[in-house]
Amino acid sequence: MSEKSAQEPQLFDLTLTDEQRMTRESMQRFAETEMRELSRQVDESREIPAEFFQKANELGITALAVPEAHGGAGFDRSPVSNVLIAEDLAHGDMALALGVLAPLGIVNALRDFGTEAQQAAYLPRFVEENFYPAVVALDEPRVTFSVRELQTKAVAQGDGYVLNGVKSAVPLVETAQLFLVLAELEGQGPQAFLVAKDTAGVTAKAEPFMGLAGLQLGELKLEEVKLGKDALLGEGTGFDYTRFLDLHRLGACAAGLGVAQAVLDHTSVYVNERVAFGEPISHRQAVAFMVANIAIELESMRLLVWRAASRAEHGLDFHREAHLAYINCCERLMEIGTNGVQLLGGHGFTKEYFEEMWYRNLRSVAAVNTGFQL
Amino acid sequence: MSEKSAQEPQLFDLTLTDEQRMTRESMQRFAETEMRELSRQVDESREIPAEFFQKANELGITALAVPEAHGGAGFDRSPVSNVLIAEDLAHGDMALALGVLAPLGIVNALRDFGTEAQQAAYLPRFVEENFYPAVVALDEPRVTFSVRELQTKAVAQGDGYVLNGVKSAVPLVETAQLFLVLAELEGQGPQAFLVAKDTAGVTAKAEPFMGLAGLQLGELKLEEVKLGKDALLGEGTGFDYTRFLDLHRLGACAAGLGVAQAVLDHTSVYVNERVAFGEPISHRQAVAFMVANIAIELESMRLLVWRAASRAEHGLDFHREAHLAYINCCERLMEIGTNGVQLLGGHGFTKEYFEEMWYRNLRSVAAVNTGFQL
Amino acid sequence: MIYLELPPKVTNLQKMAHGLAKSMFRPISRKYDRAEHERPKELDAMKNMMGGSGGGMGGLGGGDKKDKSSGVKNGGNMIAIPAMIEMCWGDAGLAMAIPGQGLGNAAIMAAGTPEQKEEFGKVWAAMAITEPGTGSDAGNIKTTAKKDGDDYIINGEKIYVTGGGWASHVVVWANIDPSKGKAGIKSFVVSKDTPGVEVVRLEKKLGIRASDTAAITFTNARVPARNLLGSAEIKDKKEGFGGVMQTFDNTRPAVAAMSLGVSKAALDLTRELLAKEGVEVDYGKDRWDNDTVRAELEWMESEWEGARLLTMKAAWMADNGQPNSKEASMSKAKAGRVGNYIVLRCVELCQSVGYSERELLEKFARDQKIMDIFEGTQQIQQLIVARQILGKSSKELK
Amino acid sequence: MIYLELPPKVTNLQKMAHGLAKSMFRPISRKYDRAEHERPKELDAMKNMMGGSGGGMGGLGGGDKKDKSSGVKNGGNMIAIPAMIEMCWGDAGLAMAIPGQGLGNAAIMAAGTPEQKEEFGKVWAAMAITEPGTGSDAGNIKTTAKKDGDDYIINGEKIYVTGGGWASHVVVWANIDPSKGKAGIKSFVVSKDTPGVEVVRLEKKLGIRASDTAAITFTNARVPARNLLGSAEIKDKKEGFGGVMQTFDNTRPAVAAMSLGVSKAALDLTRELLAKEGVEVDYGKDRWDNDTVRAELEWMESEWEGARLLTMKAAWMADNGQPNSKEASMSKAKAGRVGNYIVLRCVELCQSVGYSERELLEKFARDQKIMDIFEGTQQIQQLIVARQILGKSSKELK
Repeated sequence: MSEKSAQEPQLFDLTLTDEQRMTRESMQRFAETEMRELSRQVDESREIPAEFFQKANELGITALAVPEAHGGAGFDRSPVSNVLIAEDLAHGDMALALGVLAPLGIVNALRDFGTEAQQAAYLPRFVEENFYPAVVALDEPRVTFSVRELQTKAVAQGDGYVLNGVKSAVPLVETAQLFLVLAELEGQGPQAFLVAKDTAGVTAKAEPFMGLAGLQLGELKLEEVKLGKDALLGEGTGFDYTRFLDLHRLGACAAGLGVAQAVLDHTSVYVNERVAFGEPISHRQAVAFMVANIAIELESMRLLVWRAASRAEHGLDFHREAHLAYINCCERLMEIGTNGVQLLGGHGFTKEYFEEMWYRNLRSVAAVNTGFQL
Repeated sequence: MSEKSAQEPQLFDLTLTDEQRMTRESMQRFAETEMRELSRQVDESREIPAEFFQKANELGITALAVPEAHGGAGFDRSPVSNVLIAEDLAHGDMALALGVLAPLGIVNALRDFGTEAQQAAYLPRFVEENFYPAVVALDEPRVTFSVRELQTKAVAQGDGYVLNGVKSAVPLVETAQLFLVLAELEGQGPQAFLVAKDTAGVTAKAEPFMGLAGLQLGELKLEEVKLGKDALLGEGTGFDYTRFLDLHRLGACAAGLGVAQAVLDHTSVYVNERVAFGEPISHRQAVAFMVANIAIELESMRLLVWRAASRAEHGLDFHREAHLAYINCCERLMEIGTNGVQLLGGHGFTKEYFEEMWYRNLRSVAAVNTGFQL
Repeated sequence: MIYLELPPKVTNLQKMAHGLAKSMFRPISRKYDRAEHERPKELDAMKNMMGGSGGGMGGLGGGDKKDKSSGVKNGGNMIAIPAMIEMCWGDAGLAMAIPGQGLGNAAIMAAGTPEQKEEFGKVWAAMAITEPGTGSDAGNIKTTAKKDGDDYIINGEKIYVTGGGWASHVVVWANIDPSKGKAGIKSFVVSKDTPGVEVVRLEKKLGIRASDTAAITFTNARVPARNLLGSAEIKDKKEGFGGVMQTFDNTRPAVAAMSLGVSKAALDLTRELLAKEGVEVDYGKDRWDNDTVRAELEWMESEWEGARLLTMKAAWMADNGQPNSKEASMSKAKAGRVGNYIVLRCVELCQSVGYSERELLEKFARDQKIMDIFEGTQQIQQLIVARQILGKSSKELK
Repeated sequence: MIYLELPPKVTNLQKMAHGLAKSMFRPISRKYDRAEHERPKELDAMKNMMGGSGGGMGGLGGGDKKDKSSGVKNGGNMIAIPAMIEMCWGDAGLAMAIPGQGLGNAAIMAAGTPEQKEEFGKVWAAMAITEPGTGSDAGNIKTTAKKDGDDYIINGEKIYVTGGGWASHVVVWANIDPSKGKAGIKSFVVSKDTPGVEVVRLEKKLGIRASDTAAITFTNARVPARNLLGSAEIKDKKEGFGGVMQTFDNTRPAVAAMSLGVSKAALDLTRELLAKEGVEVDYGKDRWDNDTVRAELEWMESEWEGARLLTMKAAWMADNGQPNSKEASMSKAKAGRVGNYIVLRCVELCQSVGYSERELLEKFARDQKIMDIFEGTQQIQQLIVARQILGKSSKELK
């Protein structure tokens, strides 16, 4: 995918590029000042101030990714840089971060799989001054749901397609202008359809979830939704569902890493400050080792995610690596989330600190597919 | 199964009967004096002194279980008491304990499932002065082996059966006089066959395993083994494979509990005696909590096993309880085995102490079916 | 004789409690999860229904059912555990919000004199131990009770008082002689009407939102000396503090039961939802011969049963007069962590359905977490167990 | 730029090491597992083959391959890790028994002066740290080295000296001034021919039986002062002892690599055996949509890859001159526990085949366990990581 796909043999390297370093700084600043406190407010009210996404839009994350031909800055497709951005924003708040990044995911999907006409039709919307909410609709409301057995069905009809089905846990469901709906296309396996919010037969309804309040998850109903043939991403060629899923899930993993880092950062300060039995509780091995293990597992996951993303960036096969990173994040991120609360004891259970919210947000990685295309 | 099967409502109770208390004392004494040290010798030489099983035979464990009509003491069928005996003997050594108890397992199988003729034919052998080695042959040498899909096949032929197949990890394989071979009987599912050592087509060969040296595990080959119709345990009625498996595996679990108790007993002394950084290592939470968790998981498993056994003893359905106990023991007993070595550090890795042997022996519970019918 | 089934007397009460939890708690479960700090008035009807025996804390410490021949008892503690499991199966927050069923009631029943039980037996008493500066370190509390004539004057601040907002009384831990260290810590029954007692805050919480958690200040709050539970004598360090700590031996299995109740609710609902879509557990396959969902359900059930049996053992020991401090902590450690594992896994297994508020799974995953924390965290329980096994003091094994 | 693949130079050496391990170790693996304490003479041929660079410890600390534009290095440490993984994939005991590839060699390369590297570069040096009274407490050793003219006189007893029986030399930790505490601890290269040096015992062990583990006594053993590695000056407590401790930053990732090697061997063999019976992993299904065996194999692979990447990171930092003490301990903690999980699970998955000596699975499960213990146990690694993250001294966080 990358234009820099390696001719000369590369070395194993963990150094950020100068550009990545600079981006991290501004993302971290934004996360710290604009997201962390807002996250608590949104978590309670489930109302996101209109200006937030607008402000986030000014970071230019999405516009930078749109090719120059379509009005963007035409930055190289860099899954690794996107991982870093997700980590940094989610350190502020995971829900808002995934909201901010959802349109980038759609831009990336269009770049990777869209026809030229589709790119021309959609990409310019993402460089406008206003935040253009566009999201992926993947999950379905069944306890036996499998990403490999979608029950949302698309049928070819006339010169287009008809979609039927119910999608669940769809981000920004009531505000999104554009949905990329994953559906089983008769005889052709899972495909992605570009569905405008106001298409007949489409109804969206937000509903409360355990966490990710800032992402305004909800249900998207598709009843006899008639689409043109250009609604099919790639129009029958180029769409690679496995690649799509891998990059989508890695996006959620990356955001999860940011939250886990926030847990580590805060708990390691907290246990040094908190005194019990005459000493900081960090002087107790059970406490200190829990912190150490958060650090160990977090770094292990991070390297798994970075590796998968860097393979994608360099045009190498990365399905195995993405899968291994994903299953690790599904398990270990939640472990970190629950240990974060545990380290604070009763204080972790109240809304005095963020650990209780991180606990709820981190449960999302394994439960729902609310990531974005890296 | 029990004659005391409750008429009046019983109370939840964890009190041993007087008889159980007395038996425990003598088992514990025997385990301590006759088994613990021998286990190391046998582990290295793989030779069991002939007099050991003879001495163990004098405990009368098997003879007590044989009905009076067949020359035994006719004790009530008590899976709970058998659990306690297995725990106590395995505290001395798991391998030798399972060797000692294998014939009791066959006696119990005959009592539960055998015809009167089979009981009359076989049970008297178990009350003789000499130890009568009789064992179950269940496992098969495949990595996809399933107890529910046996590839050892029995076919009805003439007035009897022909057996073909290979059994693995069979206890006392070269010395056993009698094998209870589990085989798939065409059209009738898994059945148990009484096969004498010297039957034509039967070959036995001991081989080395990771642990359980005192059990002399090995392979039993059955090539066109012709058996009379009375070789089929229960002769077509009464054999309950699920019950058989449950009681057989609970036997191994019970022995595993004894080993885990030995780990707890020794490590909790060791960590108090071992000094590092100026204090007993038991003053470190990481060490002390590991000991605490061994105690917690051990007691949890013990109660699961006791409950399943007591349900069996009282004639209640116990398959669910046995299954839950077994899967817990498969996982947690090994956890205790590896933590036992860990607590001793480098000393745990050498043969200076028993922890390295317990590590090897405890791996058996989940890997092979070398238990006995409680 | 070893027998680990519950007698009909207990299972009948258990069924009753289950029915009550299902019919009275479940229908309002989500309502009060959302309406945090609103008192669930629907529970007023339960005050009398429960009496002192049923699902709440009142039954702890007592005991009557006794086998004539063996002398074995299946009494108040053993009844309270399954009842508590069932109530918390219904809704843990609501179970803790039943008028008259506070942790303070358990303390009164456990440590009170006959006169005190008579006087305070029917009040609704919360328990106030923790202070802003203490967490698990209950021996380090700063609240004082100064003798003044026939009264004590109490000063201090308490947090995390479960039911502290709505209860009529609070059992307060306070030191009557700080110079003696933790040996001076005693507990007092204090009416909330006492001048100087003020509820300053109700916490916003991750879960059990139907139960209020209060911060309460005591400013020269005057209580009669007869409200001191147990003896005012300051014994040697260990024994003295041990007195107030001993209620934990009864309440820890009860909190283990809460964790068991919530996680059982999660497991039951997960199984129900999966069964509707054709996935059912039948204990018919070995772990490595199974699919992941069924194997995981069986594994969780196995862990859950182990934790339940540990809890029943601790209760049985209490009923039969055996010291059970180690076993109480073992049960809470195991039930706390197993519970947390189950509730979180069930959300994951049920995917977007589990994560959504459509079902109660996500709520169970929020409610349960506190049960691995309050009445002594997982780590504190392990510490207690380790000290007992290793024969270590709190100075040696810190 | 973030890129986590190994360059061809490393993968080529890795392939070589794999081939060597397969052709030279595997055929004699079981033989020397059974013939404990018999020296594997077949390995004599490897002494020269390996040089100072390949799979052993000699390559640690060096580094040459450098990217011209970025200045990034993939050097000796990064080569040593995959090579060590492959050698231990073959047989961990044999890998430790290669003449000239002892842990003492790594210490000489890491801490020696150019003259010392010249003099001792080609010897076979074991490492002698632990004493009967110490375990993880390396600062507490009692062995002394007393200055006597141009020599030191060494007295003490060392245990768990890997390769101590067959090596020609031992690097011995001894205190040159016990009054200064652990700051006085220095390491000395001691020839086994020195009068007063005696191998008193070879241990019988759970695993890595092909490698000898010796107990060695030093009775007035006289060594030239120039055999002291590094400086004889006693610096302030922390830094002085830190000097001898610093080799751990290089050897811990190497021991992590050992664990990775053995557990990879177990995983590969399990997959191979399962594939023969039709069970293959294809990363095609989500965990809860899979069967237990495939899901477990993928999970173990995931954990293994995470541990490997942590180890490569620690090595990369060493090659690029970054302090990596925390990362070294992180890699060993993770690789140690993941390794132990994998080797034990693989025996279980393969049932009677796994438990039998027919296959090497049971051997892997015995060999690996020491890797979560030596060069600092799992618990010691967590302690080091925690101290660094929390900024705690060894007095505060004990």
